[in-house]
Amino acid sequence: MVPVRVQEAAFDVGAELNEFTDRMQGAGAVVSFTGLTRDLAAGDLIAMEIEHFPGMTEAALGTIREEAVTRFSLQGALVIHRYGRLAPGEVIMMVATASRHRADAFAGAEFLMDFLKSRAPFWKREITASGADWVAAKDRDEAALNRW
Amino acid sequence: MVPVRVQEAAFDVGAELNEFTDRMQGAGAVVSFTGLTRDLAAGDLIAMEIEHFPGMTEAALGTIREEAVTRFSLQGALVIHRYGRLAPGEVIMMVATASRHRADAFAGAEFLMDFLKSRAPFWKREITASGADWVAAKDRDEAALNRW
Amino acid sequence: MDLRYFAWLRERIGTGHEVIETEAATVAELIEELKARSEAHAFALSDLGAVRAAVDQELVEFDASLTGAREVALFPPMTGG
Amino acid sequence: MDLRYFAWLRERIGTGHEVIETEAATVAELIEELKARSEAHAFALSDLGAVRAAVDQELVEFDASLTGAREVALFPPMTGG
Repeated sequence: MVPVRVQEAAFDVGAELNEFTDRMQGAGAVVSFTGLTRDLAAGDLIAMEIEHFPGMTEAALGTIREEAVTRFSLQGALVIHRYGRLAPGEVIMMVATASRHRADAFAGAEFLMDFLKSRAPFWKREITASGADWVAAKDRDEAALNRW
Repeated sequence: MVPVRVQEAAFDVGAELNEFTDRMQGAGAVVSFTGLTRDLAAGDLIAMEIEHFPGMTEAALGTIREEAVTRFSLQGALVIHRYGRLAPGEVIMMVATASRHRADAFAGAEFLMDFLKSRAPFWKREITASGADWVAAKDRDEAALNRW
Repeated sequence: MDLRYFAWLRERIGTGHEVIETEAATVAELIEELKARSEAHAFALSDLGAVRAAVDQELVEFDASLTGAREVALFPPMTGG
Repeated sequence: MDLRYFAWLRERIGTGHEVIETEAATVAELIEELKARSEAHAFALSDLGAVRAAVDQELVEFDASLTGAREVALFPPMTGG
């Protein structure tokens, strides 16, 4: 199974998590994170559009994943991220990590998310009844990198 | 769906996670943790037996869950924990949390795990070729509570 | 009063459940009484650093009062998750 | 040199891809050249605090050298996850 996937198609988080876990022989802890399109502003989100930089996206995610695996002695790590047009409540992306002890699996997943958020070339745009707006990067997302 | 379950039967982590996520309308972040029986010592684990205190277990998990939901403004939290005899590699338990932002979902899941580990009445015994031994509580598990 | 034991405490005492009459005012007093009850009890309860207690299914410290208590459970540190 | 733009930078410049001749030694120099190219470029690149750059698909700072570079991408801060 390819541990980094960038795709337009929807995917089944539960099935991916089960398949990942089945392959992690000897791991005691598996952590997953799922990102969903929220109805962000005034409850009027029509769709979320995600643009990315084909080629660089896969490379950046691969690098971040390798760094997480090394740094937290993970037995495995999985990243799946979608692009294109998503409806409210749809799954945008997931990560999963496996390790012997729970602290590493949690830290590995948080590390992956923090770096993916500000270092992988994805840009989100919200389509609402009143128009389309690019999602602004948050200072706290950049600040989150400083803890690692 | 009952948010705290203590059961002998195996369960499907992926299916539970999907069902949980489907019910979390408006959440942007879902975190899951899965605990598996590792082959702990010299690779000779035959089985893991989990004893618990029926009645108190459900109450303790319920209290820990409520505390996590309140403390991290979670939109939902799920705890499933098995007891009885488990083979190596089997799922022991899972938690899942949902929140608007990822930091709360991660913190909520870690909080649940830390308290569940040392405050819910479960006791593990490893059955190996050389006999049966109760798993000793780890100082670091008790220490993990101090960060909250 | 109903007493419940779990894990190696249960194994060392030789039963998971017994009913006793006691005037103990606290968990600590109850444990002292139990240690006098048999060699098995004394052995099981010899290292109190490795013993935890619940009164009516709530975790408590050893100085917890037994006033109104119906059940006391004694067990090793928990190892769930 | 291949230039790629993404998100609102792409929208403001009006294209996601252009090919230019340049002698710029660094990303910063290239950006200054681009700002002189059209009003749309100048507007898109007016707030450099909101611009990020990748050279040959690797994130870099603005002082990064363009020696040997084949492609430069400019885009807003990323918002994945």
